[in-house]
Amino acid sequence: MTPTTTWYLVLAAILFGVGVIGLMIRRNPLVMFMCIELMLNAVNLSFVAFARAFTDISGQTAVFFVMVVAAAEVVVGLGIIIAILRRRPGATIDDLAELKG
Amino acid sequence: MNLLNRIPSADPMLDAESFWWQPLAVVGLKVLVVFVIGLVGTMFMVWFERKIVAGMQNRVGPNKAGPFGLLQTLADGTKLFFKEDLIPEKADPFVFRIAPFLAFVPAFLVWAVIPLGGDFTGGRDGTVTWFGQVTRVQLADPPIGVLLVLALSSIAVYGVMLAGWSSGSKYPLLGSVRASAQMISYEAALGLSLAAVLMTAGTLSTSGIVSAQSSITNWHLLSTGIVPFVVFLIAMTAELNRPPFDLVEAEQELVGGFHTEYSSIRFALFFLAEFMNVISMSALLVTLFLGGPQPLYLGGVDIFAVLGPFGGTAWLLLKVFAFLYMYVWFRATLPRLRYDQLMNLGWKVLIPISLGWFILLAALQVARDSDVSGLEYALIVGGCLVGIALAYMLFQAALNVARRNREAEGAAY
Amino acid sequence: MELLVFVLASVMVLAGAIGVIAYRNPVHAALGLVLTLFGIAVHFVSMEAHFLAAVQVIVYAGAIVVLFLFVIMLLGVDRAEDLTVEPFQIQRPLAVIIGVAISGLITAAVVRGRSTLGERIDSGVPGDDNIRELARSLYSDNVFAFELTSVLLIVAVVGTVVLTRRQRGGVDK
Amino acid sequence: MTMIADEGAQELRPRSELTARELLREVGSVLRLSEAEAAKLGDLPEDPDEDQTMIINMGPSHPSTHGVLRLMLELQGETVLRCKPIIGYLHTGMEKTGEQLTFMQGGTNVTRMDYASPLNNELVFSMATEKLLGIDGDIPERAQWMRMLLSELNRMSSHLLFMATNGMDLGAVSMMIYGWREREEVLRFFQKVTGLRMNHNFVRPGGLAADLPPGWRDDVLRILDLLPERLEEYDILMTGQPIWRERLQGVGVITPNEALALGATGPILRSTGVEWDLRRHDPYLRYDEVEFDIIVGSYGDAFDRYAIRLNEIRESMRIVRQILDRMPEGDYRIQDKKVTPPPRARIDESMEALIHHFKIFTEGFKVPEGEVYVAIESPRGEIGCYIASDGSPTPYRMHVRAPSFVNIQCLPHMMRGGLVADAVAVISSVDPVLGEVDR
Amino acid sequence: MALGDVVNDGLGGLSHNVITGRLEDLVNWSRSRSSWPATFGLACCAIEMMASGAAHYDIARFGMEVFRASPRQADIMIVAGRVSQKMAPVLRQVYDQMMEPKWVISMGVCASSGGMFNNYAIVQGVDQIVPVDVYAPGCPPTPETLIHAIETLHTKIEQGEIMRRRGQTGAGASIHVEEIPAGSVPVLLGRQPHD
Amino acid sequence: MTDTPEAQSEDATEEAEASIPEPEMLGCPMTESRGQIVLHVARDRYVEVAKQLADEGYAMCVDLTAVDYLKHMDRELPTSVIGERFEIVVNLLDITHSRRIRLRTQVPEADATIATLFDLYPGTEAMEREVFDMFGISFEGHPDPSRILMPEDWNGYPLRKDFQVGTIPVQFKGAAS
Repeated sequence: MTPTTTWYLVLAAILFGVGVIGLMIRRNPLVMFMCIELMLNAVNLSFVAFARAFTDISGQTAVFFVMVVAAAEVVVGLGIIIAILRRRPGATIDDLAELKG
Repeated sequence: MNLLNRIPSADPMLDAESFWWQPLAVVGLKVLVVFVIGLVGTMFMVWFERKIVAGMQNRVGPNKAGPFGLLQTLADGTKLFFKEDLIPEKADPFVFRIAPFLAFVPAFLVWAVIPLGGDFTGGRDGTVTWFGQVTRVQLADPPIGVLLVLALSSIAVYGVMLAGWSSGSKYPLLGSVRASAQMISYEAALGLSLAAVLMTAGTLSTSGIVSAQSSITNWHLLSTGIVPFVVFLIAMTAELNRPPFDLVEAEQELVGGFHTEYSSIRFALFFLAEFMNVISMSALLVTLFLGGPQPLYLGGVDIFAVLGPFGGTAWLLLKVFAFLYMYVWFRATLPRLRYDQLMNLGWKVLIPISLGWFILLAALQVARDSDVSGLEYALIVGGCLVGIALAYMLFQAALNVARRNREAEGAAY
Repeated sequence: MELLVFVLASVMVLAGAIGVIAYRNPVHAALGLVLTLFGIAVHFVSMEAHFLAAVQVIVYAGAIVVLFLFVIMLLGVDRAEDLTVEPFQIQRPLAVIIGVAISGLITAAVVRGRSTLGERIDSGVPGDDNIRELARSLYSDNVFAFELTSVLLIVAVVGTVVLTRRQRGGVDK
Repeated sequence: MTMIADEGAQELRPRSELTARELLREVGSVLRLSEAEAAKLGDLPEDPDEDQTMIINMGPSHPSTHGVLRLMLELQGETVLRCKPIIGYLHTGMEKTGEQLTFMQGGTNVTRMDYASPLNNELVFSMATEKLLGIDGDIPERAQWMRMLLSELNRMSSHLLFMATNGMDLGAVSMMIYGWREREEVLRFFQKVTGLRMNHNFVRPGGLAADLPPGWRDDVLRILDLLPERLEEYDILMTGQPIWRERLQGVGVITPNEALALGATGPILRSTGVEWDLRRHDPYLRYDEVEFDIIVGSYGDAFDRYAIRLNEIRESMRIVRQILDRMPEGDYRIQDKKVTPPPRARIDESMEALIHHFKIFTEGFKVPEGEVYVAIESPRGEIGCYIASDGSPTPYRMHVRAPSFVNIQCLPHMMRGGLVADAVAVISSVDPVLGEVDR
Repeated sequence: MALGDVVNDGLGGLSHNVITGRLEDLVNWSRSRSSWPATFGLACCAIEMMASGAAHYDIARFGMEVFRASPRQADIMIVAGRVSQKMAPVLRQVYDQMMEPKWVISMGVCASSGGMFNNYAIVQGVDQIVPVDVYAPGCPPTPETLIHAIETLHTKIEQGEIMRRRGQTGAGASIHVEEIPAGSVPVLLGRQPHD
Repeated sequence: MTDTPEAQSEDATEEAEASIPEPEMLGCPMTESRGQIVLHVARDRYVEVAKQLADEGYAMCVDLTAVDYLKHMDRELPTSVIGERFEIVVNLLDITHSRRIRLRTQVPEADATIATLFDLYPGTEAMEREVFDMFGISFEGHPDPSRILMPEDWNGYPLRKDFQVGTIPVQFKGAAS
């Protein structure tokens, strides 16, 4: 019995769900960021699975772009978190509401 | 799909359709050889360093443990193995325990993709025949060999970082923050100079890179124009935390750096990993720039030809040895850089230089591919140089402005 | 063999993911994330996407998570979060319900539509060819997007520098 | 004291009018924090606020603190804001012990203070005693020149020790071994002359303990021939080394005014451009009869201090060569029965000589009432000895003005704004000897 | 060889056979060949201690040039110099931070007995604070003396038993030092000052 | 010290010479000890005299220490100076003219305090702390009046003459760091 594309997609779905749950129950902004990474990875996994299923390299290209965007997003996000935590140590995600200005 | 079909998947040379035990024997032999070479090499390296440094300092060096002190490392290791182990009260026990392994394992794995020998004479592609199997003298030859090394070196940061953090004390934390900043910063320069090699060689596989360096003029040392080699060498030294970049362990400043709280066998693992890294990264450097097991014809003669199939290995060892000696030399002579100087060197010197050089090489490559005339070629080169010079001046101007702003803002500290 | 790899890697992925959301200490959570990323990289390898596997490790494990850890250490926010306190009583069960529902929906959709996907097509492009093909796709079809990402990265870097800059003359790093 | 309530000018006074205390408070580089308060602050900052700083302890058993100096550093990131040197971990009670020992025995005590240049310590103690006895003008010529010879060789060995430790602190490990290697040559000569490598108790009130051994001239010449090429090696290894210069230039800067106000002497004061060397400006022994240059820096940074010490070795060698040429014949100690024990040969013959010898070494000699302060130039700066005598054979009060003790106060001012790595370079460039700091 | 012995004493309960005997020899050999000293220089003796690491004497021959700044990785503490009352707790702390097995060399008379400084400030013998294995005489001991002390210690290590803790062999780290509450009036023993 | 007959006769000669005015400098009696100039400064004029000397060019305070004259309360001093138990001894140096001067100030046991010189010579900080540590003389206005050489919780002042030199058992109180 060999794993088929379906298997990978189901795994990706579960991973995505875990990410969603984490995003909602955790209050530490850093950990929430990690949960977003989990979700992105789930998507990546499904992209690669599709790419193989359809023998089309564009799936992998998309993954490449997702990674680059993830890197940029993390850099900016961590910058914001540093800026906030410096002023308000121990801030939780609720304190980020001040971003609304 | 059977087991055998997948084992050699990293090594496409192995044909799984033949007798089942032969590929297995080849793989097993390779693993064994790589493991033994790694450990013995490290043991030898520790002894070598202490002996050479002693020689440079008019001392004798270890000479009581075994003949010429050769067993010194063995004594150190055995002693550390039988020493009391301790996990500090403030430490994070789980992370504290796994950190040494995170440092040690990647150091070992790099060996898997280094071509350790083989027959590259006369433009051959380095394959040998063992047990009736045509294979390379290399544990695995994945198509992304060089990227694998990069990935491993980026994982090696974890060992250092987590060791410092999990010790739960100040000096190790300072050491690990330094270490991670340093390793991340120099990874960029490392990658950029590596990219120059990859572009020239046109492949990511380590054996492909070696095959591309069939004669000394093709050695990437020359064909990429020395600069990437120098950058790679410096960045690698920084990446290895070797003097003059050993700020992480700067005994005079941070006591022991990230491994201050470690004792016994865990400390031994860090110690081993450091030296193992020195050897494996030297081997990588040789593979990338100096032709790996490619022989060097001195007056048309391959002096290791007498060794037959082991000639390539002998060449590799000789070249690696030269770099090991150089590292010991660094340690014996150079003072340590300061933290900000280290960062300046990485960000403001090495990265711009390697980036500029990479662009220049890329332009040349394009010119060569599109088959331009001599004049156009010269124009392209000139244009690139002018562009790079302009960019450099702009960069320097920006740095000056930044410095002036900083001073104006208050040079209180 | 492939089954074994799949199962092991999936266990890594899921264990890591659960670790991320369950560990109270952010450093441990980050380590869980690393585990997940490695599992995904293994999946990529088994799907012949070697280049992406390497990039996954280099970019995600080698840069992004290191950045996370770096921030955690630098700011000293590695104190464990108290997971028992929850201001909105409803949020937790709701989260689980939503998460499970999303997973379930997607799974159902996938399973229902598996006929369109067909069974495993074993003609993935192996080795160097994979990288070449990816490069061709990146630099020809998607060259515009590729250039855009470089702009995005520069904007991100500049933005971060501006965000984290200390007002008074800070430490020169 | 009455103060007239005068409102005075309300505007800020220019900096030049501020008193030294106000200046220092404004600059504020010394950390005024007791250890108890520091302990209360705890390890890591609770709130990583923007202005949060971290207090970190360096020492007392830290590899780069030259023994047991302890520094309490206030760090922001890795930048040192303020610091407080904490000393006393080697407090030996030598000044108290010195009150129990006779003037004859005193040398054994003071020689252990600055263990890098023990002969200078003995010299200053002997000179103070001689001044109290009133025999400072009668010391034989040969004794004076011999003292100069030993003092200069000791300066060389001390500076070589500095080269070694400075190299070690900055990570140049070989330099450390080289420094010791050359120092060993000088120590070998000392061992031949005094019988000991360190803590000689050779310079005694009234002269020296013994004459120079036969063949001493060749031994000294051997050192003088060996050293110049080794010093050039140092130049290659360190002075001309870009990393070395980067690490030291502009680090630990101190201005002449600060140095004077803080009482710093020796290479630290000279590095700021102030030409002050007791050998030249307040000559003792026969320093007014030899030619040598005073090495002066101009930036007051760690590199200047390094360069000054390196070149002082060369100047000392120049002095030693002149001493070799001019060493007179004669007695190596004053022939004053009160102070000088009889020669060994006479003890066997004469009962009186035996009693005399016994009395000098058990009871000691009586020193007239009075108090005196004598200072000489040790490798670290002005070492002074203040002795108050009450006419008994032991000093009533013996105090040593230790150059390192005073110099160490410069540390906070030099370190301010530098990185932790600079702090190490700064400690090293001050070259404190903790035995002397804590006494 | 009863199983109970092994349970109670670990390997020490075994009567030595070829394997354990050889193992013990190997471990003792390695310990004596690779005893890393902790950097604990205090006074004059520290200078001589460092000199013995330099070119003329070179204790690197015994594999001892690895001066560890972190006590966790050190095997030998060379107490080089006088220990003051203020330093005593620090010294003890460093000793406590060292991992078993550990040895102490008391270098010089000041560390061994207070030496010529028989006064209020100096601990009269470091053996009041930590157990000492070898005393090196001299003020300061020359590097030759220190090397002799080190070799004496090496002989001692080679003859030692590996599985027995020092507490059982009597040279123990379990030495109990009585703590005097802070702020108590110092008890004056010693001689009276001259009149 | 003055028990001997010679000392008594010295006293007598001093009385005889009392008619000759004693040498003075800045209003303080000046004596010479083995060729070195010594100023005997009254405690309330201590800082003032030091300030005047600093203005005269004595830019550096090389040394500051104290002596406990417990056993010699009747030592030889200028007539206008009354000997007290403690004496602060300050050595000043003028590097432009290469000259030195020594100040001696009497400090009574009952009120062992004196003003600090820190405002004039910041370099006296450590020296004054040492004197405080060893003699128990406190300096008014010193920025950090704490023990410097002995442990912070030490009892007694070691360099006082009534402090025995003898050894004491190890005061082991657990590490401070």
